[in-house]
Amino acid sequence: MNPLHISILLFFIGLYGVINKNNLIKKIIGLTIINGSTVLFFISISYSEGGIAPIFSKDISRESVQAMVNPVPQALMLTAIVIGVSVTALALALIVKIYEKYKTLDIQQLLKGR
Amino acid sequence: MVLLSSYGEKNKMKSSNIIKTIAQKLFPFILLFGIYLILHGHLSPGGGFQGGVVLGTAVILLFLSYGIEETERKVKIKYLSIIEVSIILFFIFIGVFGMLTANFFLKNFLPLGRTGQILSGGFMPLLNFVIGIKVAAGIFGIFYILFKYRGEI
Amino acid sequence: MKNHLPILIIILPLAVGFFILLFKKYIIQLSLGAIFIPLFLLLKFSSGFLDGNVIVYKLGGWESPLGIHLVIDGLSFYFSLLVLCAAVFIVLYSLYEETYPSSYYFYLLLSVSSMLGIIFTADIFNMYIFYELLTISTYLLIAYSKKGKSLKASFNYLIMGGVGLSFFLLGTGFLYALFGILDLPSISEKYLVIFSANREMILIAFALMIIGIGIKVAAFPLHGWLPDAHSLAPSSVSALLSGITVKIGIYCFIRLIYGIFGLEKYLFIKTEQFYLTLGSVTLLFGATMALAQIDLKRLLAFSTINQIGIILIGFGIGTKTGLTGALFHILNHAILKISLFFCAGIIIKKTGSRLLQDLKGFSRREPFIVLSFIIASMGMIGIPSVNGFISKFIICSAAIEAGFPLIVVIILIASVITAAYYFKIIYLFFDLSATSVKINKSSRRELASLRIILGYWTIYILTGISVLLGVFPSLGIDLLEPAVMSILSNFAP
Amino acid sequence: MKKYISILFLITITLIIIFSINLEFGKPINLEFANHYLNKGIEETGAMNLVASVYLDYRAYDTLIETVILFMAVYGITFFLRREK
Repeated sequence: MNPLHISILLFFIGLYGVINKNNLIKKIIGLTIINGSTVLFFISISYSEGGIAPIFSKDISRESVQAMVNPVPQALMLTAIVIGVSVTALALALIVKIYEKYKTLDIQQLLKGR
Repeated sequence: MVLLSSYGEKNKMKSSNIIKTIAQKLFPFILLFGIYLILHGHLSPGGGFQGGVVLGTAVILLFLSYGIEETERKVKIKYLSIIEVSIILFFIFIGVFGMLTANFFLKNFLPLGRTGQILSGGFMPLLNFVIGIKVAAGIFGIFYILFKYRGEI
Repeated sequence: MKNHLPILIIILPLAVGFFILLFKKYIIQLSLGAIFIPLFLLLKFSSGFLDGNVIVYKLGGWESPLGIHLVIDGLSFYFSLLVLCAAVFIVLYSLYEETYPSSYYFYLLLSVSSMLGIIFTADIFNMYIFYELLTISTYLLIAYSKKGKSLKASFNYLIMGGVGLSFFLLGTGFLYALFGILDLPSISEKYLVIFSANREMILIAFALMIIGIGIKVAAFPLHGWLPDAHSLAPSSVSALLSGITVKIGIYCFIRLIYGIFGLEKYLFIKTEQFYLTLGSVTLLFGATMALAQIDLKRLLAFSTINQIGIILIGFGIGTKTGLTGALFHILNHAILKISLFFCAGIIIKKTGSRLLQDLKGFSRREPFIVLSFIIASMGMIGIPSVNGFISKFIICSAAIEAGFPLIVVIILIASVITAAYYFKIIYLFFDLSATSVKINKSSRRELASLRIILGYWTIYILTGISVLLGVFPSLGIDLLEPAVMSILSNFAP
Repeated sequence: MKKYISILFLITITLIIIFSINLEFGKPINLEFANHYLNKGIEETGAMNLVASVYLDYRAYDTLIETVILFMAVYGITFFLRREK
């Protein structure tokens, strides 16, 4: 097991939550887990053994560039995290609105009360 | 949900003087830290997004300790959406300006400067600033709206 | 001007969207302008694209795999033209439908802009981000009325769409881990070398991305969100979603299959069968489900699933004829479905009900709308002289050429079912036995006459175009010739 | 019943994917362009933080769309929850 495997595992744990949980908020938690797992996946594919953060400073000379990890996945994940936050926030707003209308968060009852 | 419902009944926030004082004293420092993160985004770990989140949480802290009415008086919330829209238009304008001066959309049109100084990296500090303001406004906006219009639960 | 064409087309609707949100004045004029100016620019340079020229735009001036590139080739030209033309009709119809505030036009412009972004981009991650923007603006448009049902439909779509895009992102991660780049043309250059070493990984990346986009195009087992989302939105939004947004998923399908994964025949032969099966099942399922509906817009939404199946079959055949048929069917389905949803919008507004049984005797009240509806449904069924027939015919002949006679049988069966459910509606239109035609009391008299004319004439024009394309199909087929060429050359520059 | 089927299904897919990952953790492959960012990043963009140089210069277009998405979320929440009087 390494982080690559764990991120795949987390992805499907989140998917399990989305599919099988009846509570809308738990579904959103599942979606958040899925999003987190993709972030973990991207970060772990860029990791190299003994790698350091791709940021130069006074202590880090230009020669140590060989030890640095790939900066691209990290930059991509900054974007993906913001998107995850946006989707989660929007989903929660929708849940508040749905709860106002139907007074329930249970998906079975929501499906019944068409 | 239980917590929020008890909130709704009283419809007024109460917090002790300790929390209020500490929040008030901490507020400028958190703000400073956020601004530091934004301004040094191209030199050190951090950047517009991270700094923006810190700025947003600083306002949220004030909000939590002082309650909704007082913060609304301090922070002009009706300008929030105007700030957000105009900052995105400014971002697009930066891109178009790069297109006009340097012939490519979102191309750096400022000199790169000496690496390691604040004013280096071309338009990166500018973009960091834009993103920082945007994210701070966004994070606070999400919190504020979800809190204020949380619905009768 | 020509150099900056791709970014101008994307950024104009985006910037104008924010502009109308800020100033809230001249909303309609500005949003029409934001769609017309890109359309005009695109048409001005259209002769170049029809000759097979390709524009590559380097954002920020970075060279090939370092930065993000925008590409307009034959395929993206065809799709962007489709999106912009459809958007013009949808904005004009929205004027009739209701006096929408600025937020509606903001969402509409942003969804148009993000569709154009997906179409032009040559970078997978950028595609993902634009897809996310498109989905978010779609959630907001679906739930625009804030009624309980549409909120539920929007939430359902949010969950499905979020999961689908996460699958897509994970697939992108696999590709990035293998290739170290995100640029589609660069990936296709390195593809054959890497494929031989990492067969399983590529297969998994392919599967993840196909599941992700499959949710977006509502292919059979993943269609659950579509009927609710497309039927509970306002009619103009339904037209947008069914007419063009679903096709964007198909566009991504084409880009990924013919740009990357189809380069190795080992994978492609297997997926060919896969597509045909998927398309046939989607086709039959959509048709049978539509037969059982009692709600007009829900029926039209299932009809979309039905037609998506035909388009997938066309791509599954994969020959030049098959691709031509599929691309032409995308255009035809967009025209027909948009006009059907507009008709449905007018019908619902006049009768105040969405149920089929309340349509009785509607032909007496709005004969021309009923005529347009009949022509459009003839196109959906595939009766000659309307454009839908031509593309179905091309796909069928391609299937026979490529040796899949069973597919023709399936398409014919589905067409018979399609005919059954559309004739059910048409029969109800002419069922004059109903003594009192149900009339919506709040039928809007206060509407300015110009807007009524706009609403009706968009439908008449769309019907006219569909008949025109049915009589002179070469008008449309000439347009998609470069698109087919660029697909068959695997988007090689 | 449906629950167990889905669990079985998800476990199967997870195992298939996990066993077919043949990436070695800690040894990324195909780094030629990553090395370009690392080696040339400072000269080309002038930033010490190379993540920022990718985020804000090489791929600034992504960042633009990302801010638009964040705005859409905020505006959407306001749109849903605000009560019109």
